[in-house]
Amino acid sequence: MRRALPYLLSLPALLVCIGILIPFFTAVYYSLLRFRLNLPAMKGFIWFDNYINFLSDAAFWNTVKISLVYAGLTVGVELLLGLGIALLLQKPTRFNNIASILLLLPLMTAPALAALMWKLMTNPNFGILSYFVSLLGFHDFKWASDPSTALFTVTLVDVWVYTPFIMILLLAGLRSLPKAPFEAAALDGVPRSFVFFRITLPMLLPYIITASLFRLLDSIQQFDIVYSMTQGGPGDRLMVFQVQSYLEFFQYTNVGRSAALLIVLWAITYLLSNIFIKQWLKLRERAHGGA
Amino acid sequence: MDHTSTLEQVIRGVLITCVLVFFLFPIFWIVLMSFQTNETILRIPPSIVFEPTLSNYSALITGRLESAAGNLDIAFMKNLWNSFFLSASSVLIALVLGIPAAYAFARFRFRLGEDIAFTLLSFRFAPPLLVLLPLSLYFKQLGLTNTYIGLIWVYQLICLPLILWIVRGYFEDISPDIEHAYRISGNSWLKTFWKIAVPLAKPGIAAAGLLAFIFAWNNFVFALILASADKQPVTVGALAFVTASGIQYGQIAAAIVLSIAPTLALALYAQRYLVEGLSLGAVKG
Amino acid sequence: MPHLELASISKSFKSNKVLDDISLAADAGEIVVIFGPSGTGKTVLLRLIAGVEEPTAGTISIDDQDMADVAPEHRDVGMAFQNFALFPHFDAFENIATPLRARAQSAAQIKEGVARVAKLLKIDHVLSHAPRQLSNGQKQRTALARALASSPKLLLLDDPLRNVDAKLRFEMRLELPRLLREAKSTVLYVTQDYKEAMALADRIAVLAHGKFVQVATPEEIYRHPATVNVARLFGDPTINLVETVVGEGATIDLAGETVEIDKAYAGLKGRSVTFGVRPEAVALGDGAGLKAQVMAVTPLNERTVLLLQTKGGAELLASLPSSSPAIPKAESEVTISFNPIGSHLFDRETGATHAKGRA
Amino acid sequence: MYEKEKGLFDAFVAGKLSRRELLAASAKLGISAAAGGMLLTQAQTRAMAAEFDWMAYKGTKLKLLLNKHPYADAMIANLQTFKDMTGMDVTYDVFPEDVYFDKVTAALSSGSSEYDAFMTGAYMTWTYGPAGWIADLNEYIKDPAKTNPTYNWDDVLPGLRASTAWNGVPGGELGSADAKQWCIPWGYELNNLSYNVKMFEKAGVQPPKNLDELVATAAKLTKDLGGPYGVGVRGSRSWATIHPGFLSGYSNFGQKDFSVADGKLTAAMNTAESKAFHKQWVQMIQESGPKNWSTYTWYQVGTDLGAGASAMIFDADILGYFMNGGDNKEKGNIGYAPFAANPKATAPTPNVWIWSLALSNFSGQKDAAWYFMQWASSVEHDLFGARKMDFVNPVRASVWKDEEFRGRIDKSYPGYLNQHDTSAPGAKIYFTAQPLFFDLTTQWAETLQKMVAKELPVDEGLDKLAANVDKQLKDAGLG
Repeated sequence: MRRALPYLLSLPALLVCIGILIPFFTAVYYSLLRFRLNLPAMKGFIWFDNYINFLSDAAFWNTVKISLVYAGLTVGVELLLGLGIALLLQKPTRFNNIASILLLLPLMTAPALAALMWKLMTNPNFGILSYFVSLLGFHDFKWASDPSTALFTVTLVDVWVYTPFIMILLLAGLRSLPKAPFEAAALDGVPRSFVFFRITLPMLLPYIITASLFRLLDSIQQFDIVYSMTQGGPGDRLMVFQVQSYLEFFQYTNVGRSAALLIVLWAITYLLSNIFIKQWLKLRERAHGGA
Repeated sequence: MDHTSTLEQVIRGVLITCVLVFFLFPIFWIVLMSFQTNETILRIPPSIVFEPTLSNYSALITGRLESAAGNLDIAFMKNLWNSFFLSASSVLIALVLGIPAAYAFARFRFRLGEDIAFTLLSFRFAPPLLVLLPLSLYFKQLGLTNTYIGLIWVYQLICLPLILWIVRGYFEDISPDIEHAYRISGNSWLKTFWKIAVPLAKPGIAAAGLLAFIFAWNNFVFALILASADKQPVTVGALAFVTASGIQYGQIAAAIVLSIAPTLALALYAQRYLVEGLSLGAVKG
Repeated sequence: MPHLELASISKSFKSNKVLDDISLAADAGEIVVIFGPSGTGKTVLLRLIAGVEEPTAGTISIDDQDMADVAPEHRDVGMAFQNFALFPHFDAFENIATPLRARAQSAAQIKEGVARVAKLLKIDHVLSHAPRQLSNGQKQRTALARALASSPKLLLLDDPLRNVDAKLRFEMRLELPRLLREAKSTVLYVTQDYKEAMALADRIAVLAHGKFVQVATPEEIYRHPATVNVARLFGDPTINLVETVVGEGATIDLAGETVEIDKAYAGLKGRSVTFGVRPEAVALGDGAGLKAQVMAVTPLNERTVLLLQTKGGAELLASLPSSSPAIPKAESEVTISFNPIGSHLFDRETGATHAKGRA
Repeated sequence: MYEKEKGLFDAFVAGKLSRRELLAASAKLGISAAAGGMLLTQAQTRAMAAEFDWMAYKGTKLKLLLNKHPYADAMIANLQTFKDMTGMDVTYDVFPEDVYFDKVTAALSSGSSEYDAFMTGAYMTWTYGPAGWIADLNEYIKDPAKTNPTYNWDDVLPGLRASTAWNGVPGGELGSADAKQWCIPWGYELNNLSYNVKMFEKAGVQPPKNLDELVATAAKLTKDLGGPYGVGVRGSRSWATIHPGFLSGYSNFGQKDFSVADGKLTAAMNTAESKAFHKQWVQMIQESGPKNWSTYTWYQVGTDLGAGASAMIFDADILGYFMNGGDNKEKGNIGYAPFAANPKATAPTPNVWIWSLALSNFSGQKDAAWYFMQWASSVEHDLFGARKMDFVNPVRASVWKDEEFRGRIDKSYPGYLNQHDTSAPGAKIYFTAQPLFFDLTTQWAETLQKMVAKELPVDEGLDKLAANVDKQLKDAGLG
């Protein structure tokens, strides 16, 4: 009974998820097919040809690159910003508590709708942000429209929407850190930078990893914001995985290729999250193993 | 730390102001938009001087939009209810399933434990697009097509991993001795879990539940593909104002404001627990 | 019939063996102190007895009943944790009341029971406080009160004085024996403070490297330590230890001078040993014999400690009652001899004490 | 009702009298215009009931999948008529346009039998048809047992009938003899100029007649108006950027997307004429298009015109129509002009978008669903929508002749009828029907974006695009 307990506790959650994910294996099967809904005659099993074709496909590598750059950029900026804000709001005063909840508002705005609003705000004619920017002398700032600023604009929206997610997790983490080491350090007159890098940051690391893991999983699979803002353009500047595979599926009905793309995405995500989780487990062993 | 200098306080104040402006200005702007007609929203250059109107809200709430192009039926309030019902039930079920599992992963080292935990997390990055279409076939056989139960089940893909991983971290931060002390005092495992572990992880549970609720609320692809119009959430509903005869920005803004309201209320409510958790310094000795 | 019996208990975490085949029996009402330096598995042992961990091998019996399948809540054990482990979301009253509530007592009984232990431990004025509002001393007393509240037959106290300040520790060391006697429970008390062990124990079990090195009364342990390590762990100032070889007729070489020791060791000629002598067994005189110079005199309350140096350069500590009329001054020269009662020879290889055989 | 009057209206409904004749005749009989309207509605029902058993599927429940669109609104407003006439029950799911086609693909690809009929565009049937999701409607239209005698299929504009019929052969001509009728045209839009009359007056320009003039006029407007830009066209990375103004102008120069020989397709967008056209088009956007052009879809193009941010658009005529009403700032200021990009062309050749009705192959009650479809695309409903609702552009020739409709449009949308009537004969789908339609047009739009952003010269870009397209055609076994 004692040994069975952990299994009994985790089994329902596992079963519920696996139940939904049986179709995932259907998807894996699809990825091994030449399968376009509107060319039924050419449907056939082709082993790994869909994947092999990717290797020589410049568009595919562009997608890999853009997805990784996008994920790295957004998660990086959001992490720094989120940590900074969490530190600013660390003291549990009334103002800080209210501010932290208000800062969650962007997260509560559905990304698809947020993108629509940002599109309006960056519209060169009616957009308030375009107006502000023009007051600063940038009359020709084209936001998501220009290849050189598209990534910046979409990152801006992503940062706006998702930084609060990291902020709230890190804030919770910061506030639950034990007080003793900080009091001791304050008494000993240890410099604040030292306290931050040697005490705060290491103790916060598990929270940082959890937060960035979830952001990374979402960000590398970004769809809503990119699709609503630029549909992967201008050109192929923002052609991330989900947008490409969405187009492959819903517009081109190329199920085989779409599935293969998503499986590659899944594999990349799996790999990345594995690295993160290894780190996370190591930290946990260090934190709890000593006791 | 009382010896923060005035300069530091000024810098902090400036930084917090910048942060608030960046994150809240768009929201402020959306709120302003929700009290305007399309005509005033689409002014060149934009301006904050306008004659406020409640027409956007009344259209959403009464479900009728009178426009030159005729009357439009709006199912927005129904969408709002769907969102609320789907998100709340999904989070509730995810909590019921996720908290015990999170506890198991945090407290017990068991064979395959980490593998199961990772598998559960990996559901988070299973490509929803691709899973959903075959899923609709299975749902048909199971009789779950176009049912709330089916949707709530699929929503577990969003809620469960999040709750599992965040709450797990909190459980791990609670000293096991506190639970041991309670058991040794003569209480069963179940009672200890319920009276000690769960209350102590409350801030984590509140945070995870809130985030899961928000993510469930923001989702639209699940319901779009698996259910008919009467079960669509507010995210799909708000897109109804993107019409061939123009985007009704005022109504979308009002829809966003209305759709944020319940989540905000929940967040303010959950804040109590988040704050309560802050005083648990003793737990994490 | 012993109240608590541990038979061949082993406990490993992965490949790390923390407890290695240990056995112990404790009679009802007996106070057994588990003593040992940190990291030797004392806490683990208590957890095994409480049932929150399972032994890798061996059996634990309470009242002759095998505890293997008995859940912690059914073992009728009270336990106080080193880090207190108070329930942060309950106030002090509820913390203490927990074991009473679990035993389905009436509200009145609970109130009375809490009041009783609270009064005993002098925390009756802070019962409505949350743990975070309590001082460390109050937390410690609350934790103790919680363990005592239900008058369990077996009390497990895990170094309860570790995390409190020196003054409180001193007070509690005086109070605890009375409290524990009153509780009439069998007590397993873990500490790494030998004075605490000496003050409280009916018997001390010295744990080192996962094994009991010696289980005996405090006096026995002090007088007849089983190993050089046990000798070193008990006593303040610590025992003087000199590595040497036994010479002709119960003598040893002490930094070039031959010194007589207990005749009982006469049979050990030629053995490599560690000679140990308690500072209080170093007798000072002014006649003939081994001369030493007094290097420093440190009065420590009731006793005064002297640092002595022989001509050959060996340094020894001696401890005299402060009330002694003849405390030498620094720089003065004295003659020293070793009281057989406080002198021991330990095998240099194994560390084990050489028995004092007949000459 | 008097038999004489009934006879008069029945004759009109049967198409024997023109509107003018009817009005004259009713006036003689002393029937007021309002009462005439009521009589007409009754006549509709009666006419359709004649010689056809509308009640054949009484009690059947139909479910429709609809896009949130004025056409759907017009149908819903009139739906009671159908229910009364047939005794069927009709329910519907309306989804926002942004997600509508995803929902359709999701429903059909999973073989869902939930929906009996649904709205679609003609391009989409090039996927749905070969995938086997929709029924060939010729089997219904041509079967007198299934279709009521007054349905008058030939009344539907011939270009539209052809554009929605395809034999399923990649590159096969639309409307060929062996074509299957994949959907029924319901409402359509063709692409011409809609412009802000006041701005044109202010800048002192006339609606341009060809591409050279368009580029020059747009530049002049941008320069002179000091704020609004000259011409709005779509630019997002999507097939939707190619199909409106762009393809209409392109086709006017006789250019094709593909050339078809021996059943094989080859890219045809890198001819010298095509390159010249692309250069002008790109120049036009760079000089006088919207700054955020590459994010521009239907909505932005329309919004700018309606809010006075642009002086004209080369896009769907009904987009200009919508912007002349509602709560748009520039309502009442919008004018319409036909546009032939090629100075040598005799008439405009607008590409069209046709909102149509398709019959799901997974429906368990196709015959009943066809009843709904023929009613919804009937003269009577088309008339109702065109007169009372924004069911424009109607697809039936007879409706375009309706005086009440013409009167309403001419009054509120001056120039609209002219642009339509001038362009209608040349209005059809100018794309080559083939299964890679969405892939290749999206790439075309992507290439355009790179050209406008000056990342890629036009000539090189088109050659690359053509090479890329040819490769994909080959891979799919089409080239």
